[in-house]
Amino acid sequence: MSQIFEHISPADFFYRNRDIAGFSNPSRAIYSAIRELVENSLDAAESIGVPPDIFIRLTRIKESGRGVSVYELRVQDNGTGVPSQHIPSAFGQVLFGSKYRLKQSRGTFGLGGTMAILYGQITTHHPAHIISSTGDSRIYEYRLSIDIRRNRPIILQRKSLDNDHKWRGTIVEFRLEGDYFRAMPKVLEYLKQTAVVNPYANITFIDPRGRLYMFTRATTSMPPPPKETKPHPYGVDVEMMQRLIQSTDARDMLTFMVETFHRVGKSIAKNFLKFAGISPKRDPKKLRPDEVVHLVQKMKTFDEFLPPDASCLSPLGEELLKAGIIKEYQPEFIAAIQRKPSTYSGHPFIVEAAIAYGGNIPRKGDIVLFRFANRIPLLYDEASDVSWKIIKSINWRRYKATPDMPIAIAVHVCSTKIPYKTVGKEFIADRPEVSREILFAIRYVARKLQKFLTRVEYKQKELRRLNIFAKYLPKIARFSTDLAEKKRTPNVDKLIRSVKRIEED
Amino acid sequence: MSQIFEHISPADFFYRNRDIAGFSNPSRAIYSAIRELVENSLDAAESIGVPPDIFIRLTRIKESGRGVSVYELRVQDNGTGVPSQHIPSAFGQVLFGSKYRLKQSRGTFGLGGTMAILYGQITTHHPAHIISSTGDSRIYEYRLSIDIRRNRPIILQRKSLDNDHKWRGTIVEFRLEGDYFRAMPKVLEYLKQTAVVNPYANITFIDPRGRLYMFTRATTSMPPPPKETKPHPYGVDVEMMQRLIQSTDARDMLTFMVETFHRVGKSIAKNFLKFAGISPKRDPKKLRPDEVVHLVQKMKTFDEFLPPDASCLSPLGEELLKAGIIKEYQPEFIAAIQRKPSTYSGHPFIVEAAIAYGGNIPRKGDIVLFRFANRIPLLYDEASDVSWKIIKSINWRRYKATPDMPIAIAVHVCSTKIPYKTVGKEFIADRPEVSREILFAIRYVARKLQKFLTRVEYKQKELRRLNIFAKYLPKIARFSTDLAEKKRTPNVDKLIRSVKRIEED
Amino acid sequence: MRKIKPSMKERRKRVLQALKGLGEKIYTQIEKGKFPWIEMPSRSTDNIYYDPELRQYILGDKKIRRSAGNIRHIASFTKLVWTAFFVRELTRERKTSTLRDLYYSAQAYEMSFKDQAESDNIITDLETVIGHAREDFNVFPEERSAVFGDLTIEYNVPGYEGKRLNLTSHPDGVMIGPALTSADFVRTSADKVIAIEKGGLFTRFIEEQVYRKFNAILVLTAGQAPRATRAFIHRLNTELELPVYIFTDGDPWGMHIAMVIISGSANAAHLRDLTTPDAVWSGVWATDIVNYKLPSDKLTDVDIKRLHELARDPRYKGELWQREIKTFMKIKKKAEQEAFSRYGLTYIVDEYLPAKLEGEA
Amino acid sequence: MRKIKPSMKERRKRVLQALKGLGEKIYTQIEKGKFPWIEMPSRSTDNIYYDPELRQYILGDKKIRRSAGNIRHIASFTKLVWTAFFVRELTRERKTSTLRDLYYSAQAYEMSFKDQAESDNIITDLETVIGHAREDFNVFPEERSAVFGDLTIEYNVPGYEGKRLNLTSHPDGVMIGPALTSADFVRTSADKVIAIEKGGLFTRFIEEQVYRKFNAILVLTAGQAPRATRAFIHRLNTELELPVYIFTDGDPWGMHIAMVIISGSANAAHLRDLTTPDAVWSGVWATDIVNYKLPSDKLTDVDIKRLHELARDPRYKGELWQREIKTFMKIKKKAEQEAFSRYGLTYIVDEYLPAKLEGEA
Repeated sequence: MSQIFEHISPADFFYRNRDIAGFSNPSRAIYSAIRELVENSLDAAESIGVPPDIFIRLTRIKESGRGVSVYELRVQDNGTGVPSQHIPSAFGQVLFGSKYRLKQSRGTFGLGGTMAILYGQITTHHPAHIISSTGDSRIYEYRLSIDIRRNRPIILQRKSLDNDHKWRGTIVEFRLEGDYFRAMPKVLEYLKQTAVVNPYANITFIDPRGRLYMFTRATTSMPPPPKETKPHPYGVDVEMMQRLIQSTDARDMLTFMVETFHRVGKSIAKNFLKFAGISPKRDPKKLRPDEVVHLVQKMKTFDEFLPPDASCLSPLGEELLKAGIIKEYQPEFIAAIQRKPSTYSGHPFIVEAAIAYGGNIPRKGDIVLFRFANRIPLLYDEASDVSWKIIKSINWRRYKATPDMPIAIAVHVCSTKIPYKTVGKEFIADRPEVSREILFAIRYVARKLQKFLTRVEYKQKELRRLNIFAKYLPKIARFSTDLAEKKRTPNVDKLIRSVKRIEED
Repeated sequence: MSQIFEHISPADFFYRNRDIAGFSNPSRAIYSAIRELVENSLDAAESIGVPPDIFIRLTRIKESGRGVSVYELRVQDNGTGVPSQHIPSAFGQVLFGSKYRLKQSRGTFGLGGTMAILYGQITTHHPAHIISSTGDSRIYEYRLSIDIRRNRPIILQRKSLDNDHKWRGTIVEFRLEGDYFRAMPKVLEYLKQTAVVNPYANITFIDPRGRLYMFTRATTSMPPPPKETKPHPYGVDVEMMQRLIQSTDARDMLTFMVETFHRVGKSIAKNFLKFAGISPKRDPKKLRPDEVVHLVQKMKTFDEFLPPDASCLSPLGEELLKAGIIKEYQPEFIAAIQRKPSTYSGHPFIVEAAIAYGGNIPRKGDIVLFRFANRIPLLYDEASDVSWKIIKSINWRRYKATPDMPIAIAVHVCSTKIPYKTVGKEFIADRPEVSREILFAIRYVARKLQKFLTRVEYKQKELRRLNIFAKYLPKIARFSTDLAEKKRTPNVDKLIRSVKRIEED
Repeated sequence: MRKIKPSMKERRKRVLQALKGLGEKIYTQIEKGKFPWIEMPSRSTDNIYYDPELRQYILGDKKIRRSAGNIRHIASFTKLVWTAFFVRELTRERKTSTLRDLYYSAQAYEMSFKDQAESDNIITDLETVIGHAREDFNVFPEERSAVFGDLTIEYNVPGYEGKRLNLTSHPDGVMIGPALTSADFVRTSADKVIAIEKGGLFTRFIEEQVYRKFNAILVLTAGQAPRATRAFIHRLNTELELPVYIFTDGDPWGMHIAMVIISGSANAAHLRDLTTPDAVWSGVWATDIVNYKLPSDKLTDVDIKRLHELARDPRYKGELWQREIKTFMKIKKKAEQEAFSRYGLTYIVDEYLPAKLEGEA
Repeated sequence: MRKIKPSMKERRKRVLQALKGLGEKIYTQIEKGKFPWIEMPSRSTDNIYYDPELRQYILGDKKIRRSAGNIRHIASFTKLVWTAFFVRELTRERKTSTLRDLYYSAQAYEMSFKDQAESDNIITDLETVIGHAREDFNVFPEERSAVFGDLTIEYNVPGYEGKRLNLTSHPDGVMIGPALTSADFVRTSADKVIAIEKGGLFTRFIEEQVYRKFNAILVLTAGQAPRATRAFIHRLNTELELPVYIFTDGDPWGMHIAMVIISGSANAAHLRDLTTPDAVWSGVWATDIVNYKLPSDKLTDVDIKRLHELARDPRYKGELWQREIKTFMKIKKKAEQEAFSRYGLTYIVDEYLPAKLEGEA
């Protein structure tokens, strides 16, 4: 009757429940592994403002039965590099990384890269091979595996090499079991769309058949790199408040408020403390637990905090968003909008949208939608995504658009925290603040499209109009002459001329 | 330019990403908290074969603004109890528990209860209160909170009391912020359906309005408690194999195979080792890493392993499944089936299904579906669930059923590992092995329904048929007499009698 | 036997005069260097009123103006003038045209109508402008109905001028076409008119000599009565002073067939002499379905919706109408004229008709 | 002028005899204590053949048996016997009934038909069993067509026995109903028959005195010719020995209207004397659309599908038919008879008709 109690490590937890992290079957595993590593590489290059150069190679090692093979995946970037002492943990320990701060990054759950390596290990038992340099005089090379029960890296080999050419970047190479041929369409679509929203990146992919896919950068102009930011008062809960109090140097609440929170100046801090009934002079570290709870609740109901600014976000900008679509489709018309920063539960976010018409956009009887979140293309579960729901709710006839027109829409949401509905990061939840912004963005570009379509229509209409008077007036003259039993048909030239003058006004 | 690397604890991870564990908003948080604790309680009672008595009380403490209130949730059970030394970790540490073994239990992700307490802490900063006894002479009482950064319990108070009445069970009481009134319909539906598939349980719920809901047990007969089982060879990966090798006492591979794996006897073990090309005499602990990988791959392709037996599973049984539905709907007709155990990726599972017709089943223009997994009712995302897809794919006319008939179907899947698609445990993925079993189960009960409907129809038809000859034959006689210009109408009684004899055959 | 004054030649002269007047007006406007325009009563629903004195729909005071200076009007304006031109030729030459012929004839003048609906609508415009029904300027639709009974007519069509025909001469019924509607009435011995919705019953009435037994002129409307037939019934009622009885199916649609003969339709609010306000709807009533236990069908949703519309219609104010509408709604049943056949083929003539004509209403 | 031998009374006698024979057969079977049954040629599609000699569809040798001992047959068997009983009354009393009347009349005998489709089908069964068309036992549908021209007929209907009518007496055309179809032909000066699909053109032909100029009897088919009208054309062709020319719209449907007059339909494979194999389709041909540059519409997908069906139909083997089908497919256009109006209302009579009757085909 006695029970056995035990603790498992987070690595063990994800090992046991790998399907919830996107590694549910051999096809999805290939897709997720490539995706997680590519996104880490993009983040690594952008964090130092360098246009990313990413090289991906997937090699088939051997068949392992039932349509599944062992592959070797190599992903190389020119990003910031990982300092030698952090390499083992960064690639051999779940929930270790540089992505837990409040800034925009792609891998918000902080376990993608290690999860891919972990999946490789449990399917092939082959160590991972990591090479990295931060651009200084040394290059470090590790062979690692993961002690899953302890969530610890096991270092099998460590080398240090001269870095004569000042190379900087990271190479990750490991083996995993998977099914590339079923994953292929999604993998290629993923890389293609990633290139669309990261037009400053070079992405090269050699697939197991030896085919080379190159997505060459269209520009070297980079968006400003995302910055880390202080927490916004609306997004703070009791736990976070305690952490902030613990780590502050401030001796009084006024200073604490101003130094700790995003966009809180002295006068706002004073007003708030008055509203909360807490003296500005109190030592934050001496607040009783119930006062901390009270403080947090008051923060959520205080109306005067400024909205977060977006310096911590890195949107694409209208030009980049357009450039990607133009490169892909050469449309007749394109319009884009970047909305002002907004906020949900204290997280700042920015919505960008573009609409394009004509060119190579397919006429598929419905609008073509591209979804992006923090520059990641979202490919699965389109119908559950908030953007799709919004597009469906819009009365497109109002914008002179019909389903058979070649129209494409791209929506990009960037935020310090994207409201994903699942760990698989495949679709965005229907948060009212976010969906309102998306709606406004799409409406805005739809109005631009409407103007374009109206202009085209108007020109055609004018041409048709001019001939109508010239056609009918002589007939009226002729029939009425006959009806009235007159001899001479009256002249209508003057009337026709008068119509033309009206047209030219 | 320098990056900051850090490790976060699993508690911290789930704190930061609580929406993926079912705590995304105040309404859902109430639902998830009740659900996780009730399921723990059911498991705790069943594991010792005791009919569960569960008492739930949700009390509103105060309003905390914007429609949200602070509630106190108390859940009490008569289960196995938690040994004193494990209480702090079991309720104050994420990924600690007794549910990581290979047996059927409700909380497969092993973080639900602590997650509820963690959510309560971050929204109210109030400690949790745990009282438990395993039925011995002492009752232990703890006040706890969680050190989220370290994933550690903080013991605020510990008491030990005499257990004069040999009470056994666990009481969990804590506060959380939530919105009961929006959650209410789902909470009540959840409890109602839980009572349907756990007819041996007493469930009492006092809601914040003070209303008492009692779901009284319909039977005291319990299904056999689920047993722990050894791993099945098909479900083993490299990591697990290494763990098994590490912990075995066996000195040769033959013994290792027989002692370690589910349903592997000597002759199967021998055949397999021959197939894998590994000597039965080899010391398992001396296998090289590549040999371990090879062993695992061979295990997946060997055809002769026996399917897992279901002794580790605890299905409801046809009678219990029926009893629940009869209690709820008093249908005119009911049929149930328990399928034989089957397996996917090495996990044994059993599908049970019932169909009911008439009585109080609503006619809602579509079949009413109840979904259960390991005796948990599944309420969200019905349309994505495999059972719903199967019901939609069936041509019900073949079974004489039409959408307007009052038909209810219940499907119960039990397994050592339910293939959920999300952490929210709300719907079952479309695994071919599982969906085939569900299809066969539903078809079986549908055929039973068909027989019932056919019998009803046949009786009505016979009645109608008998009168037809008696109606028409005299008319034929009369009109033909007139046409033929005869005087006397011929007698048709004999003909009518001859028809009746045919009918009686 | 009675003699009646001929009237049809006079009418043709008036039509020709009106067409010429229209042409003169437009001609003068162009001569003065103006975009020609015409004005006519609006036929939009907000300008249609029920006139309880005339007992038909009429147009109100709202006018619409069609101007050749308006891009949206000029095409239909031109087509209107052309149509006037075309029908004047018809009338002068005493030929007829179907609506379909007219639709095609425009093509010779490089002026196609979009569809026949457009050309039909232009003809209605012309009716409104000159105040004459299209039958007066020899344009007819295809549908034909029939008449049977002791009425002698005198033709006005070319080649038949002065010829006479008695309308009992063909026991299948005499077709109501341009020749008949333009004929003058000479004499009749009948003292009533019975209008019948369906051909089967019309034939039955001829076979059963209803025209003789009841001294009646029988008119087959063949469903909703064509306008020429309504005009013909109007003339039977006014020129011959014969009371008119109408038999239709017992459902909202049959009831409305009777009503259109009696009070006209909103579509013809711009015209006179198409209605017969004193005509009587004699059956099949909803109350007949009850009293005669007729085989019946359930009213459909469409039927019931129609009944609700009729209940609000000003033409249906009268007591009889309201009673029958209510009865329909209550019994939720309808019956066809042929339903009487369940009591034998002659029942309707032997039993039902006499009761109805005696006016149990 | 010519005189013709009357034929209609003889036919009625034969029908009555056949009905009595049917009754006797059933009566005898019941007398012998057997479930009565009857046998008739199957009308299912696999038993319908085109007979190139008769130039119409006929039924093959396959028989079906209807037995009162079969639960699935007994209701329709009873209704068949009742129908025979009912029409014998009709014929004996020289009354007519519409298909609709017959549908209702059954109710008096507690034997409702499901719908009119069922009762129509039972009547076709009876036609098959006794080998006479329903017009011979006085059951008619509602549709009516018309005739005009110099033909004098003598009625056989009660009250008109011996009365005569010349079919030019009403310039709107004379309705083809039970009285006309049961009349005998007395004399005619015409030397041809022209059948016309549409009422507008029929009226035009009367107005333009085509009957006189071309010495023709004009028959208006009003779309697909009703069977009574086809039987009437057959009699004009056989009893009066007049050649028949058919004018229809220029599309697959018009073409088929002509074909059904000429060679009949599969639905009437069980009957004779409904076809006129020597009749000629004179237009509007696809080649006319080209040669006369007629206003035309595009063929729809349904039209084209129909053309493909006709191309495979054994009745369409002839050279003319195949040529026109091919031309339709090539030009992908169709035109209505009224389309000639674009050249003026009289063009069709002045130019087109003479060319066609001279047989440029």
